[in-house]
Amino acid sequence: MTALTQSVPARNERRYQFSWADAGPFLALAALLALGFLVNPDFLSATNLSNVITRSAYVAIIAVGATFVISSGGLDLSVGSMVAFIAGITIMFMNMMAPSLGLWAIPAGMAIAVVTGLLCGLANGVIVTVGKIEPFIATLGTMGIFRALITYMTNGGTIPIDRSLREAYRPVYFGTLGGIPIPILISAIVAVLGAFVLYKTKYGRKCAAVGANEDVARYSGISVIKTRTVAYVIQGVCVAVAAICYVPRLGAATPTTGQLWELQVITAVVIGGTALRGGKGRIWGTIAGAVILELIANLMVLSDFVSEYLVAAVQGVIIIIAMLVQRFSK
Amino acid sequence: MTALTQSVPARNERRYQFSWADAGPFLALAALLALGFLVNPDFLSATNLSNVITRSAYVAIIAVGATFVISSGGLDLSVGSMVAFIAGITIMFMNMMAPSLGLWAIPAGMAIAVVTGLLCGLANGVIVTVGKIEPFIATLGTMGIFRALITYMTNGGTIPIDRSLREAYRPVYFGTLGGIPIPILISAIVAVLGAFVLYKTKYGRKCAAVGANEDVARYSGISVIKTRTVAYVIQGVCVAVAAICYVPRLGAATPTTGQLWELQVITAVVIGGTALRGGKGRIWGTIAGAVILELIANLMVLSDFVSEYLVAAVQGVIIIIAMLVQRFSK
Amino acid sequence: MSIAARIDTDRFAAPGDALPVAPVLRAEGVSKQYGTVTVLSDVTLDILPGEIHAVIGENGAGKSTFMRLLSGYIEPTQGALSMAGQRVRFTRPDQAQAAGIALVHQEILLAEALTVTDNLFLGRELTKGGMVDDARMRRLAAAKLAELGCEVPATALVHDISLADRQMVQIARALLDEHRVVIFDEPTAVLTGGEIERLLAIIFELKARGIAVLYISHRLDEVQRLADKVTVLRDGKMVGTYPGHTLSQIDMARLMVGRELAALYPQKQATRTNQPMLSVLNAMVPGFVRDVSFSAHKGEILGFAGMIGAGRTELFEGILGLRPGTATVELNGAPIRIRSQREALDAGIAYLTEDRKGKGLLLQERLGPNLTLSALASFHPGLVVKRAREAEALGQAVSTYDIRLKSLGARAGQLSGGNQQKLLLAKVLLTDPSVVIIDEPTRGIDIANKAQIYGFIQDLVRQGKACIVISSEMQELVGICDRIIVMREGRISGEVSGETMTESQIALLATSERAHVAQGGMK
Amino acid sequence: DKKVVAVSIPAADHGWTAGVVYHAQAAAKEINAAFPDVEVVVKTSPSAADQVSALEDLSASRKLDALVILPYTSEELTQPVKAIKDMGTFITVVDRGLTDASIQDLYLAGDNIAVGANTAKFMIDKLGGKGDIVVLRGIPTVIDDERIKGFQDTIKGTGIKVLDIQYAHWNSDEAFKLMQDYLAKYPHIDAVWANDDDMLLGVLEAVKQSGRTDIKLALGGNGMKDIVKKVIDGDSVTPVETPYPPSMIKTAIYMTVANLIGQAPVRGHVKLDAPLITQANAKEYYFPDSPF
Ligand SMILES: Nc1ncnc2c1ncn2[C@@H]1O[C@H](COP(=O)(O)OP(=O)(O)OP(=O)(O)O)[C@@H](O)[C@H]1O
Ligand SMILES: Nc1ncnc2c1ncn2[C@@H]1O[C@H](COP(=O)(O)OP(=O)(O)OP(=O)(O)O)[C@@H](O)[C@H]1O
Ligand SMILES: [Mg+2]
Ligand SMILES: [Mg+2]
Repeated sequence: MTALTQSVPARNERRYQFSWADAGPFLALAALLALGFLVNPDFLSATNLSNVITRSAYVAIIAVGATFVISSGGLDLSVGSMVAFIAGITIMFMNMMAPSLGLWAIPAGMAIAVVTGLLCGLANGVIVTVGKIEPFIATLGTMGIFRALITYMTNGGTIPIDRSLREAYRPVYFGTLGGIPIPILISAIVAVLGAFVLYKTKYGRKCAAVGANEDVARYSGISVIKTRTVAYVIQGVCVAVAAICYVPRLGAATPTTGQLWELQVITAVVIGGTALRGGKGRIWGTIAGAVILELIANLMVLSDFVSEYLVAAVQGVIIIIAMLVQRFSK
Repeated sequence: MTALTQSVPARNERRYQFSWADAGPFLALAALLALGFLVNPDFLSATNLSNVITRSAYVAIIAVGATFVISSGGLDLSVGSMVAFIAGITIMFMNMMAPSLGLWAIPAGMAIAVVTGLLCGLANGVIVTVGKIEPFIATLGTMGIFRALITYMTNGGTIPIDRSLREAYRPVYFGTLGGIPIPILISAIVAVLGAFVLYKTKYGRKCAAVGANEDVARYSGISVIKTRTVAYVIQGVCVAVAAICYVPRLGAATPTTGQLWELQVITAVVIGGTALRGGKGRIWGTIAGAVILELIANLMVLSDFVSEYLVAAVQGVIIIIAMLVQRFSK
Repeated sequence: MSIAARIDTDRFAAPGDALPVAPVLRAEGVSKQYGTVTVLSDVTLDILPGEIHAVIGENGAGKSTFMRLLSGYIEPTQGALSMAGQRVRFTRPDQAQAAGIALVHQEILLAEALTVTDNLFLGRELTKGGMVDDARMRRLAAAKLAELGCEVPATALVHDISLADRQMVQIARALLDEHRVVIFDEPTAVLTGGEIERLLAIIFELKARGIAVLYISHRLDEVQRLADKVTVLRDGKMVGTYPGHTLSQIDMARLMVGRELAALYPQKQATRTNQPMLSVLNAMVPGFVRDVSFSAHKGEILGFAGMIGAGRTELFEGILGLRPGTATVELNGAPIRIRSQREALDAGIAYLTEDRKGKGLLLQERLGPNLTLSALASFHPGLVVKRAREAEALGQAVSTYDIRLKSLGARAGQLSGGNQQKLLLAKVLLTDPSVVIIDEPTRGIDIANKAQIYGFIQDLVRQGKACIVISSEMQELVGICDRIIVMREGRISGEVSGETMTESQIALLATSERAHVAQGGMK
Repeated sequence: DKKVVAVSIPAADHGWTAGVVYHAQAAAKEINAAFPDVEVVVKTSPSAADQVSALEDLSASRKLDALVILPYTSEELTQPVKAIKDMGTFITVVDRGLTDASIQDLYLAGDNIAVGANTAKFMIDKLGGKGDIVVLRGIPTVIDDERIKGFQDTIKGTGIKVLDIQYAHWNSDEAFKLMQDYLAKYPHIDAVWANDDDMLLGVLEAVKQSGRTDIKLALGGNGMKDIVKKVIDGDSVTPVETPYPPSMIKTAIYMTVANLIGQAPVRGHVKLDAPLITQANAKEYYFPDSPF
């Protein structure tokens, strides 16, 4: 009997093997940069690239959260209006506190932003998991709700941040640290944290398991409800961080803030290689996806090829081609 | 051992059993009608109801197509801008033909609309199936493309239909046949045809099979690519029919025509009981879903409870509640 | 190797003379490689009409791969198929089907969202005047299922029916059309006595009609009863083809593993105590189980026997919070509440599902994460997943449970059925439970591994755990259990131990009064 | 019996429409309080199709004595408004005229062409007849189209060259990004026209960030309070503003009600001018309490 149990030494795991599928988004990014340079050499100028990457920071930060939601088998269409709602709440709170707290109103407001984001995410999560409603519909509903709330709060207009806070808060978007724009740093931190949680922690495992096969997760003692709800909460916090970076950019929240960001976010996640049906998330691909989207928009303006009317068409075509290239480079 | 193999007569098939899940959307519809009557007795007036149902016709017609796409495991976000694009093409063609063909330009334009819809659907289908791109992203891309094309065609403005055709074409939206508004008749015909194809033909079976489990379908000799592509083509034709009804209503196509209809369409389908992950389509539920959405909007206008700014929030809440009621009535 | 070689030449030298009948299907020198891994190499086989040809081999020997190859699911990397002397090449399963080759899969391959009838006729719906003829298809489906002794309504959704019923649906699907070759890949793995008998009868019927049958099973008694010829595969290579009736089960086992085998069932150990560990009172699972009470003792192997649909799986899923149900549960005398699998695992009760593909393993995931999924909390204290520990545990599990794999980087779905089962066992035991409930522990496990698993189960009770084994193989229960509870129609119909613990007694308890109880109506 | 005045306007989807909603509701509140015999009902719609639906809903349930409408588009709303007129309702149209002018009992129009043209004239003057400029467009609709047309027709033949023109959807964010890209693309820009003040906010922020000094003018339009404030403060980059006051809806509602209760028979066309707001007259256009 003992002879039977002798196992053949299994081949060594090749842990750092190169995968074309994983490299796809980065290759697409490189191709786009090359194309950009051909179209307009200014494209690769430091200012332009830094502008573009800084701009992509919001979508990137939110998309890190979306990677959790999507890999756990969910979807969140409400993130765009959630940004607006959180930005509105934050500005109102900061303005209210400015007289008494002075500049301390800014960190206080940031804390409120995070708490609001957390609660919004929790609401989404609970409706989806406990309410057992298709994520698409549930978050389409909350999308309408958040959008309506910010419209209500602003009376359809604008909530500008108090003049006394504006200058102090500005650097969060416009400042640099060691030459790197702050939003880029923040999104890098969010991505590193996201990658750590998704790839290195037990929660990340649970998230992927729930997305891959709910039954297996349940039979393995993983709470599907808790895991997926936490993914939505992470999404909410990421949205809050994005809102915190967003507010100083234009210093105001309006009912149009964050419109259609949800589509950009989902596109970034999918271009990054995460499957919409769940089970596998790719944080770094997501970041590449967010940058790709912003680069395409930038390229449209910097090139003179297309009529202003057709910009959206060319963007659509480029995204489809990028996805095709990724598919068939496998 | 023979005693063991004696088979007990199979459990009686309860074929026409009442299913709460199937009845859900219709119950929600009834509840909404009752609520409407309480809020404003005019709500149930024949004129109002006929108006509302007529209006829901577009979404209903498109949603019949979407039921095919979704039950085959796909998704189509491009339908809203496809309506605009087809309406634009149709009007341009009719106007061009009006001098030579006279009123015959109208049926000729309708034929062009159907052909255009078919080709648009085919394009979506091929990108999704042959290109193997997530439907969400693929149709988001074509959504941008169609929207840009209509903007281009209108130069950012409006394409109105020729005056000489307007009166002759008007009845397609405003006319009645035996007291029933034409759009209601058309959507009923589309629904009956849709239900027939989905429930009574081999193609309908294939569609459900492909949506339920691609592998099983493939092993059963069903071409996943063909089946899903045909679903997108059906969707395109439905969009064309909706566009044909739409043109006489407003008499023009603009770059904002059909904006966000895709979300309404998907919501109608899901409220109707079709699961977004595919496998089972419910045409009649979809129709109920489309009417529900339009009723909610109508109710918002007829009631004076909510601030203008909060209309979207209340709609979101009602949709979520409707879904919850459906879930827990099971 | 040498033993097998000796057996080959000494006792079962192939006849070698010309075949009396032309083969209906012939595989010539077929091989299959995945990347650099060779799964099947140079297999040549003739399948004659009216012949039952069994293919046996250890887990991972390449049986399913060979069958998939014959029926168009995969293409060989080398070699070719011919039918009645004509070269054929299948790139899709429906082409093989059209040529008259049907495969009943080892895994269940059905669309869950569709009805039984829809699944039976998928891709070949009957039509009348352009419309699908649902009424007729339902009638035919019901008739076919009744013929197989399967009671599920033809209109039920596959999602709602049990694993065994799904298997019957799958068999019905294969038998619906007339075929020239029917391939069964472990059809009886999820079936119990009655269904198996019914199926064997049908296979003999096929044979009588001149249809060729390829039959794969780890149940060597079945092979012995059925097979005209037996082909043995080992590590993807042919060991040989032998006349069926001359081969004893011991011979078959020897040929499969290539060396001498110890006894299948281990000597029973007297580890049983009178100290109840898990007590269940008045368990109710709506629609499946009514008023079941029992207790499992420390150091005891408690069996649960019953016919298909007796509700054993549902009983334990209900107790463990995996489906709605109520029960009063005591662990070591202390009442506990279990509302989810997590609470059960925390309390030290582990359940190994019978549906390893659907509920047991993440097929797309690598082995390490699969192994530790249930034990995340205890195995990785703190926040972070310890990869090195995980790799180490995997290495250990692979050697302890003799999981055969080509690479540690493989995904769970790439393991053969039997090895998946062993991985699942390793996964569940990693939580270090005190009560282990194993549903169908040896479903799809070859004879050598079975013996090993029985050994593992004995190790468990020797460590003072209680072990509950649900099995549809009565012989296995009798072989290893200290006591067996028999269920029928959602209730306990009796208990056997010691002298009374015989297959016939269990069969009696599992089936008698069946009709009477059914009248009472569960649902 | 109460006289019913229905007000149908676009939903608040950016600053200017928000202003319209604000003023419409303010008017409704004031009138409902002041005249017990009159009921003003305000309904907003997010698209042309929804506006048609809203008209149907409003007229299906009760008889309307008057309708004040700011149509999404002229073409699409002409027939539906005519249907209401045929029921004997007094029709007031604001901002965008219907294609059949005979439907309108009262027409109160802003002048979008003038908004574009006046801005262009000021720019030509200020830049001395030549210079390189970039333009941001809004959402592809009639308003946007008319403004751009007014602007382009005016600069025709002068030395003003439009380097680039792109859509930014009347959205500050998109305008910010677009302006960043313009700045990256063109090393020298003399002036920017944003066609709407929401977008101008984004433009100014981008210019400020770039630290560039070549941009002599950055103009918007619509009379947003923040921008009017700049004019008051004598900002050198934004020294003027073109009003397109959302309060025109309020004026229209008051005129309609006055007509209804017989105080003054008001009919005909009123065209609001689009005079330049300069530091001299800016105070008249400054409403710090309005959301816009
Ligand atoms: N897609 C694949 N890629 C790589 N290896 C594979 C793949 N599919 C199967 N294998 C390997 O091929 C070998 C044979 O598998 P197969 O399923 O044919 O075994 P089997 O004889 O049917 O075993 P069992 O009795 O356990 O079902 C196994 O080692 C398995 O890991
Ligand atoms: N949704 C359902 N509706 C009606 N009957 C069902 C449904 N699901 C399962 N059943 C029936 O319930 C009974 C119990 O199921 P099951 O066969 O899993 O029990 P078991 O004793 O665990 O058998 P097994 O030997 O397969 O483990 C069976 O008769 C099955 O057909
Ligand atoms: Mg196998
Ligand atoms: Mg069972």
